[in-house]
Amino acid sequence: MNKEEQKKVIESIIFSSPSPVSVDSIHNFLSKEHDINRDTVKELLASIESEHENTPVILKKVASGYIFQISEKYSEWVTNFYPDKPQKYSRAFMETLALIVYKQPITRSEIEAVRGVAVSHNIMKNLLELEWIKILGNKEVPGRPMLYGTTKKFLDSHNLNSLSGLPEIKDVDTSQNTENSEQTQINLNISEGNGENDNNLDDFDNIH
Amino acid sequence: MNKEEQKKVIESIIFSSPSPVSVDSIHNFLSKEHDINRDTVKELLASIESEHENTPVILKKVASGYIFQISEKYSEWVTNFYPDKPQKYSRAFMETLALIVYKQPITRSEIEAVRGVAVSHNIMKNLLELEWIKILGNKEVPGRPMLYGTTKKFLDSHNLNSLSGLPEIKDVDTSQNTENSEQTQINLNISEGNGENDNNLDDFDNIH
Amino acid sequence: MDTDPQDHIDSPENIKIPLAYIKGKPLEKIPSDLYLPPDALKIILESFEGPLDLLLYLIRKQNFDILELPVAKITEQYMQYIGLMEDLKLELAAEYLLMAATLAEIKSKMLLPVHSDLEEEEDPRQELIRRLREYEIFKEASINLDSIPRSSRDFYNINSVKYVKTKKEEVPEKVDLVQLATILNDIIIRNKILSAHDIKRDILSVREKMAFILDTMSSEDYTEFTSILKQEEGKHGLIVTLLAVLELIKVGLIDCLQAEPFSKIYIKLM
Repeated sequence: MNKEEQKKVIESIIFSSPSPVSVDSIHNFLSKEHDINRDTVKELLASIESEHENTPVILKKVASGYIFQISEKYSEWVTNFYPDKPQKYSRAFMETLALIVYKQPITRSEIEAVRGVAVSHNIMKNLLELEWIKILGNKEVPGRPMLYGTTKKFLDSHNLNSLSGLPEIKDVDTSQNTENSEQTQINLNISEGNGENDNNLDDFDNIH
Repeated sequence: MNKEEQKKVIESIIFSSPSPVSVDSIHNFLSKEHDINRDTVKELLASIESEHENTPVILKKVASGYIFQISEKYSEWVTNFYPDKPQKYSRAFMETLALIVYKQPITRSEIEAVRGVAVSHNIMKNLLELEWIKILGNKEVPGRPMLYGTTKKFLDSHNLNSLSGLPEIKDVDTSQNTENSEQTQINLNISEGNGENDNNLDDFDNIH
Repeated sequence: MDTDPQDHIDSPENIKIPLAYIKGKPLEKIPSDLYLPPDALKIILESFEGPLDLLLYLIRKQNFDILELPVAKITEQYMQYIGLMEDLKLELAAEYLLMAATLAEIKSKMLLPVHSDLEEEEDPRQELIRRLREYEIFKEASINLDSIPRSSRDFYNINSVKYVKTKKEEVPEKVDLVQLATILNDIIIRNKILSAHDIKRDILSVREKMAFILDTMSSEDYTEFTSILKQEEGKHGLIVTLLAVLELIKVGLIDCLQAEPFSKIYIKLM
C-alpha cells in the first residue's frame, strides 16, 4: 500500500469516527499489516491536513486526536441551515415562573415552600439571564432574602402591556388564604400594578 | 455566490447533517437569499457527486436525500478499525421486520398469524425506536389495531431509494391474494393519506 | 435426565434427523456416553422460532415435499420434540401445544374414509400447508433482508461533522401564559393537599387504603389520582395513597395511565 492509499484509509477512518482519532490508534491499526512507523503516520496526517486546507471540511487536531470539522468559513452557512429548536421549558421552570409572575414579590424560600422542593440554581439563573425576572429588593425578615418579580422584558416578550393582561387564575378557596396570612400579604394585588417596570417596585413598597 | 461556492455550502450542509439532506431542504435554504432554482440544486449535487467519485468519501442518494459515505473500497478498513462487532438482530426480529417490509400495512396480529408465535413487545419497541417502522394508521376492524409500515429511515439505513430496491420475495400463492382483498383496500386508503408515506406505499405496491 | 431422549427420536421407522449441527457436524442423537448438559439441549430446542419453524425443520431435514405433507410421520416426530421439551422442563409456548392439537386433528381427518360424494371436500392439510409455505417465504425473506448492506455494518455514513456554531441573536421562546396560569392552579391545589395539618399518624395504613381504592374505583372508567385523595388526610394521606396505588399496580389489580411526565395520573380497576 503506497502513501496515497494509506492516506485514504486514514481519511476514511477519521471521517467515519464520531469522535477524534488518535495518532496511536491509527498507528496501531496500520502497523498490524504494514511496516509503518509513528512518524510516518504523523506525516500522512499533516499531508491530509494541508490537502483539506481550503475545502469546506478541514482536518483539525484536538486534544484527543484528529477530527474533520466544517471550516470556519462555512460554519455560518451550516448554523443558519439548522433552525433553532424551540426551547422547551421544564415543569420546574414553569412552576417557578408561575409563582414569580402571580405571587411577586416572592422569595426563593417562599417558592420552595409552595412547590415543596428546592428551586434549582439553574432555573433562577436562567430566568435572570432571560431578563424575565429581576431582584426587586430584600424582604425585611431575618436573613433579608431577595424578593423576585417580573420585568418589563417579560411583559414585552409575551405581548403584554401589564400584568393585568395575564390569564386569571381560578379562585383559590378562602380557607387557604386566611390560614396562610403571610402569603396573602405578599399576594397583595399585583394586578393593581400596571405594566411599567417600576410599578412592580411600587407595589412592593406598598406592601411594606 | 458563484456555483463553486454554492457547491461548498451544499457540501458543508450535507457533511454536518445527522441524516440525509433532501434536495428540497437545500433548495429552500439557498433560495432564501439567492435566486436559484431546484434544477440548479440538482445539477450542483450531480457535480459534487462526480467530483467525489474516486475518493474515499462518496456522495450517495438514498430515500430521504443525499449523504456522504465511505466508499465501498475503504469500508472494509473502517470495519476492521473498530473492534466492536456491529449489532446482530435476532431471527424473531428479522422475521418480524420482513413481514412489515413485504406485507405493509400490517397489524401485529397479522404478523403473529404468519409466524405462528406471539411477537414480543421488545421487538416492536426496538423497531419503532430505530425508526425503521412507524404506525401508518388503524385498521378498520373491531379493536382498530394499529397498522405498521416501514419508514424512509429504514430505506436510508439500507442504502435504498425505494422499497422496489429490496430483494424480491416468492409469490405467496394466488389463492392467498384473492382471499386477502380486504388488505389491498386498506392499502389504498392509506396511500391517499399523508404526503410522506406516499412514496413508501407506492413502492410497496410496485413490489406486488 | 432420567429418560433418554434418543428413545423418542430414533424409533425404527424414522429417518434420522439431526437435532442440531455442532461445528458443522450433525448431532443426530444424544451420545449415551457423553453427558450433554440439559442446558445445551435447551438452547438447541429454543432456537426454533415457533411451531411452524419446527415443522419446517422436520420437513426440510427429511426432504419431504411440503405439498405432500406426510402428516402421520411429521405429527409423530413433532410430538417427540414436544415431549423432549417437556422433559427438559422448557416452558412450552401455548402455540406449540395448539399446533400439536391441530396436527392431531388433521391426522384423524386423514384417517376417515373418503366418501365419493364428498369429493369437493378440502384436503384437511390444506390450511397447514398454506401456512407453512407462507412462513417459509418470509423466513427466507428475513434471511435475505439481513444480508443486504446495512448502515454501520456494511457501509458507513459520514454524518454530523462538527461545526462551530456562529452566534445568532437568540429570541427566547415564549411561555404559554394560559399554561402558566393552569400550572399555578395545580400548585395551589397540590399545596392544599400537602399543607393540611394535624394528622394523627397510624390512622392510615397502606392496606386499608388499598381496600378503599379497590372499593371506590371502577373498572369501567379511569379515575384521576388526586380525586381519591382526602384533604383531611394531608401529606401523610398522599403518601399512603401513592404507596397503595403502587402496591395495587404491582399486584396487577389496577391499571395506571399517564400521558406524559407531570401530567395527570389516571387509574382504574383491571
